Amino acid sequence: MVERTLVEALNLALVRAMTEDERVILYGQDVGIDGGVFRVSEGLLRQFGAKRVLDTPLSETVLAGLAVGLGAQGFRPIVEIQFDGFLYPTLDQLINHAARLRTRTRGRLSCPMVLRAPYGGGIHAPEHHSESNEALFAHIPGLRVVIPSSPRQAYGLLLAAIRDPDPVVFLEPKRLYRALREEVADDGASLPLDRCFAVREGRDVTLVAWGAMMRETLEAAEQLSSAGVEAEVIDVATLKPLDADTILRSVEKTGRCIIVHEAPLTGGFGAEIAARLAEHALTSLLAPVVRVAGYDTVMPLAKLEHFYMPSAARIVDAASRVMAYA
Amino acid sequence: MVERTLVEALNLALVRAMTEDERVILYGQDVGIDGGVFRVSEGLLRQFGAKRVLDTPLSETVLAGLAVGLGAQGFRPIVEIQFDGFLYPTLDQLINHAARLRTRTRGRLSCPMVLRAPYGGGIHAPEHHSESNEALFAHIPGLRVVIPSSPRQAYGLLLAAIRDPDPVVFLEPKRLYRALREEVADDGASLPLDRCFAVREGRDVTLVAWGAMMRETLEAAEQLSSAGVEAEVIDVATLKPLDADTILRSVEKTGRCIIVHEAPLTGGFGAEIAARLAEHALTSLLAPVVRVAGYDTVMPLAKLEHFYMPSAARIVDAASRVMAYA
Amino acid sequence: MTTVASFTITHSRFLDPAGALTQALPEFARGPSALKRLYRAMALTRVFDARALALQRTGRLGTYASSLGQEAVAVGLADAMRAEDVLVPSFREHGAQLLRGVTATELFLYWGGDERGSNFASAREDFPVAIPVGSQAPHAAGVALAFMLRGDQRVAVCAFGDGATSKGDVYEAMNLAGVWRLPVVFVINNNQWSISVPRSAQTAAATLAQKAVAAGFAGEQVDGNDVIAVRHAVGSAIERARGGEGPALIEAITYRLADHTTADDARRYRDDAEVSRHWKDDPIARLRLYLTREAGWTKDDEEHLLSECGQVIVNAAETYLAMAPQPPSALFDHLHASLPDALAAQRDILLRESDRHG
Amino acid sequence: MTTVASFTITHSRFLDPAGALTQALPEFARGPSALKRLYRAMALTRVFDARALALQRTGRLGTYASSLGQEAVAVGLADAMRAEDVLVPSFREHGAQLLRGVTATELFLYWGGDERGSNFASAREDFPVAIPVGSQAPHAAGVALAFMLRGDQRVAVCAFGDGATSKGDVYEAMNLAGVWRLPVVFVINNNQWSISVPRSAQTAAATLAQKAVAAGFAGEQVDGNDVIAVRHAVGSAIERARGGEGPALIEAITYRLADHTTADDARRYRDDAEVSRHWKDDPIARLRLYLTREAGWTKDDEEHLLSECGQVIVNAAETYLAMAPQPPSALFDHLHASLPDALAAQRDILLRESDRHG
Ligand SMILES: Cc1ncc(C[n+]2csc(CCOP(=O)(O)OP(=O)(O)O)c2C)c(N)n1
Ligand SMILES: Cc1ncc(C[n+]2csc(CCOP(=O)(O)OP(=O)(O)O)c2C)c(N)n1
Ligand SMILES: [Mg+2]
Ligand SMILES: [Mg+2]
Repeated sequence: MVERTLVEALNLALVRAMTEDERVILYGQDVGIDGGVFRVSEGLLRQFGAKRVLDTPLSETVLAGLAVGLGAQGFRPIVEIQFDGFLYPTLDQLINHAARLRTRTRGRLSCPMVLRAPYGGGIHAPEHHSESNEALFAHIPGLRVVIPSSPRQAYGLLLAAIRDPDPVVFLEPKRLYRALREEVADDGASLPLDRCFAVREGRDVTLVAWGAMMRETLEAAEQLSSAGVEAEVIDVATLKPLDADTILRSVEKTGRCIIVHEAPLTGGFGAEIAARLAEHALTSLLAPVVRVAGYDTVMPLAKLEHFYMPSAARIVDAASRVMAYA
Repeated sequence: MVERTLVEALNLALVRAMTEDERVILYGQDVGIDGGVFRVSEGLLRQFGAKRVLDTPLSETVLAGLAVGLGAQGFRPIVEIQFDGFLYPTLDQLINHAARLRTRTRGRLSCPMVLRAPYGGGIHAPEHHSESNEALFAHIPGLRVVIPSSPRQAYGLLLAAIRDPDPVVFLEPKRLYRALREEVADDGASLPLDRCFAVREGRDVTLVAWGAMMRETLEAAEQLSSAGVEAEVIDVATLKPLDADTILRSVEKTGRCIIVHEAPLTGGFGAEIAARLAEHALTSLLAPVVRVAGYDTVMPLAKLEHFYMPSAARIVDAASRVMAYA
Repeated sequence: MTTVASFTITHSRFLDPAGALTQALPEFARGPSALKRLYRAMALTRVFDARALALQRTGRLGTYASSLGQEAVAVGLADAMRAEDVLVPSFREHGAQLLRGVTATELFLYWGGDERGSNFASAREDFPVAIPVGSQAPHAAGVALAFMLRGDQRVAVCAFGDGATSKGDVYEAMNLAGVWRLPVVFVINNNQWSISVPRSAQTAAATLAQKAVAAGFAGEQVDGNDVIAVRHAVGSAIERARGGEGPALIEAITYRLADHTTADDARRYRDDAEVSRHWKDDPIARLRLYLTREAGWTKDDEEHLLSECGQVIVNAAETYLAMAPQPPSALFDHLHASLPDALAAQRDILLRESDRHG
Repeated sequence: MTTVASFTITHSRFLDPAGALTQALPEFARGPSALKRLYRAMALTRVFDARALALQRTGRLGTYASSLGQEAVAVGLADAMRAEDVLVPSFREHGAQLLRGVTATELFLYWGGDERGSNFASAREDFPVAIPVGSQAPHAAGVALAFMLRGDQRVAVCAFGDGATSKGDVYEAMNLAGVWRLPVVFVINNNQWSISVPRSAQTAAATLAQKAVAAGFAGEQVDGNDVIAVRHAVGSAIERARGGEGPALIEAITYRLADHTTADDARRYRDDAEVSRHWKDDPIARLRLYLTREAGWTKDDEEHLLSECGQVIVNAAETYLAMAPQPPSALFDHLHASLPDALAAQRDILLRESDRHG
């Protein structure tokens, strides 16, 4: 089997989805001849033509709103927003329309869109290109939020998102776009949209993360293992709806939980997970829950970025503190 | 002293702030001759003239962006967005500019704006007029989020928000606009922007809420009291930055905590508070934290609205369960 | 200095306020049947409006936006559409919705706060009311793009108010429609007020029709109190769009005779005298004068029509009032195509609560 | 059908690509000093650009957006401003920023990923670069509103690209500026590309200048490779705005000779031949031809200028490279005017972490 990067896996899923379902179209800025600024849609214009792959004007609001009209007409639009920091103009259409079209028409019309965007920091990108804003989307009723962390996941989850009959926000950790390769079978198999992935078993502490932070988290788990602490690692991946059960089951076993995310701490999605533990795992918890997260600051420009990003060392520290807790 | 409604208290604070500081101006749709659709700015146009009170075109994006330019020039703009459901087009300017202007220019420019909007459900309003979206704002670094729950609080907190040198989102629980009166001294005294209000003392369980939900929460506390359960009630009021200490201190005492909000459960601001408890109050907690919140659904239209809104009965139930926990 | 582009905006009408023809009638309006159809549709709209206000005043409807005086815009644009076209309305096109086959019962349901009102039994592809002003324009572009991509000979028709023309959404949608030559017709229902903000405070543009210049397609003004002019201009634009000639913008100039909504008191910001002045432009009276003079429309015809419309609306109101509310589970029923497992527990809480306290 | 409004868009230039005058020079450009000032500013910009690219290629600067070939737009608009006016730029007006007194060191800092680059020592009221396309237009309207409310005789000048004209923010800002007659001049740096999207795919509007028609004020086109034309048109618009005549829109037509940014490879989407063709429009060569012919500009002058500019930029780069980075506490230093208590604990964690692992 071929080893692929996350970008290649996304591309593969797009080709597969567009081949199997004529209703799937892709649009956004520079997704056509340029193949997207990260090349996720490389070759798609040539393969599927200008009626399936559309370069758009520079208008994020209408890109989101267009999907509501297309969705109502039975299309399955995939919208690419070029960077995380340019997602905000889509929120009005997402919240007021896309996520509630089915509800407000009692099922008569619906909006099976996938809104994709590269997301997160750590690549020394320009201002407004390194934002972690998943929590905003995860609070919107009627919307699914998905963040893959590996090429295989990216393939299976993107296929699932496209096939889902309702709107999905699909955030792609750009730091991982080309950071790793793994075998990805182009078998058309989707992954479930409401199950966390248990990616490492362990009895001592549960580490919960998603997206690019899976790297630091798994690295931390390795380091902890060398120190005799066996961490169970859960990749949330499908943030909304949240599969709290998988996390709760793990914490029932380990009694300890560290939640890791790149977004600012306050009101980040880690809060939701910690809240579920406070609600449903109190008797299992042997130590306080700890969130290792970005600070409640503006994402700094490149030169100070590394001070902002949660590190494996911070996760290890947190885990050590939690293990030492008595 | 005169008894005033929340609307009147806000009006009083606006008059006071505009009188004491020439840099304060107010603008929005229908804030002029109409006095705002809820009459919060009644009389201001007459008193301060068309250079201080400006009716605007129907353009929420530019209303938010305008404040960035005005703020950089030393004005203290107060922006009224007519309803909660029309706040979303302001998010881009709030996140990408207003909340980070000071950071990105190392203090050279700043944006002392107050963005006001009527907020929340329960008045049988039309579609998109009953939204509780405070969590979106509370996740934005550099932004303060304030939600008053009484006329006196509204007066003191609005003054504080206007005087604060940085951007504040000020959400006004419209269900309370005229629902109660209390004495409000027009003494120009502001209230602190980073302290929760302990509004009722009790030893058994801590109830945490804000905005219009304070009514149900206090009602629940009364009912619990009749049943012999003494609830401590904390009104968060200034959600961001969060005064977690006041909440933690209370829970250290009571060992039990119910968090109440109208917004959908998942990713609501209650999650942040529950997370703080899971992190910092584990040893004090005698029972699981419970959130009594809106469902993860679209806010229903008027006819089913009452099914969505958290009720005093739900809070009492939760408290009773928590008290019975062993 | 050379001139590189130039544009003109025209204004057209067929019937003046006295019901006199100002130019030869367009094709569709020759013979009385079309005009009587338009007249009936406007009359029905006005009866619907009156009933809605009455229901609201007696607490049986929520906040309601009357279309009094603006019936010609809604009716004219809807009459110009084919059944297979798609209407993407704002919240003041009751007349268009009724003509498209949305029932008065459905409209009452919606304005009464019941989602079932947007689950139209007919006009299944039409969009529901859009409350966030201008937010529907991108949807219309999306519908039109769907038509274009599929090669359908269909057109999306999008209506919004003068205030909406200040929204970036509307501009972005028009610009996109222009550059992709989408089969969509935008109709501005310029009732000269946006709650308390007059048209003159909304934009410095001399006409709203010229908003299309920025998007690179044609815009024109019509007398929005002349249903013939609206029907003609929108109809021509629709057929051009259907023929692949791209989008158009029609500004229909009318007047909001009523308060903005039942929650508004327009006397706070505009003179009664202004309103009275505009009553003489009433689109219904105007067409009645014409029909009376030219098509033998009699008092009897009028009474018969009004009582027929009254009956339709009364029946619709009764059906509406008799409907049992949705069950509480309706909150979850259409959130997703099928309810995710993770939400089942919340739904259970709701059902338990509503059993106990509901 | 009556005509109710009409509009024309004009295009103007003074210097053709061969450096020949096409009409009499405007007032400001008579005598060589102004033209030499403009020439120097363009040359400096190009030297800055080249150095920035070199720094980027060697890993000492982040992603960088070159303004190669577009110097006349930035320089012309900034030269037309008074010191007390306020510039609200996009991210490709390095030439304007330099002329306004922002130092090359500050620009390097910004593009090198250091917030201190936006804390200009001069031009303290100018806005920093705006990365979210078009998002700066509302700021310019706000600055202009501040001027108007205070009665200042000052003007805000806002620059953005052809792509930005598709954004609702830009439209809303222009519409507001129009209806309030704000003292703001919008300048479109139409370099004919928005990354890989050509101008023709951005809008059906025949000119971008006509975007102003929708906002109710004047728009005009100028040859954006003719710094005299840019300076003249923007200058006239600024003085009209200063005089209370309201906003204006100037479309300056130029060409992006470089890749979109250092992260882009324009060969994927446009022909080298197209780029080569546009080199003959080079604004710097054009003015040099004129100066050589009409103002005795010599090879020596040229060499002297280039070495002087080179020195300025080399020094600036050295200062930039020698600067110690900000301490980690910088993350919190300017978040609020004073750090809220609730954030002190987070700041402590940061400082501890950076001590240990930094
Ligand atoms: C985005 C948005 N902002 C504000 C409102 C509140 N509001 C409802 S209708 C209205 C005025 C709309 O004016 P116009 O577009 O002229 O339509 P009309 O009401 O006159 O039919 C306003 C401000 C809204 N519904 N949506
Ligand atoms: C709102 C927004 N969307 C997307 C981007 C990504 N992006 C950066 S520059 C650019 C093209 C801008 O084109 P134009 O306005 O013509 O300016 P130019 O780059 O040509 O100077 C895009 C799409 C962005 N910065 N902001
Ligand atoms: Mg109107
Ligand atoms: Mg460009």
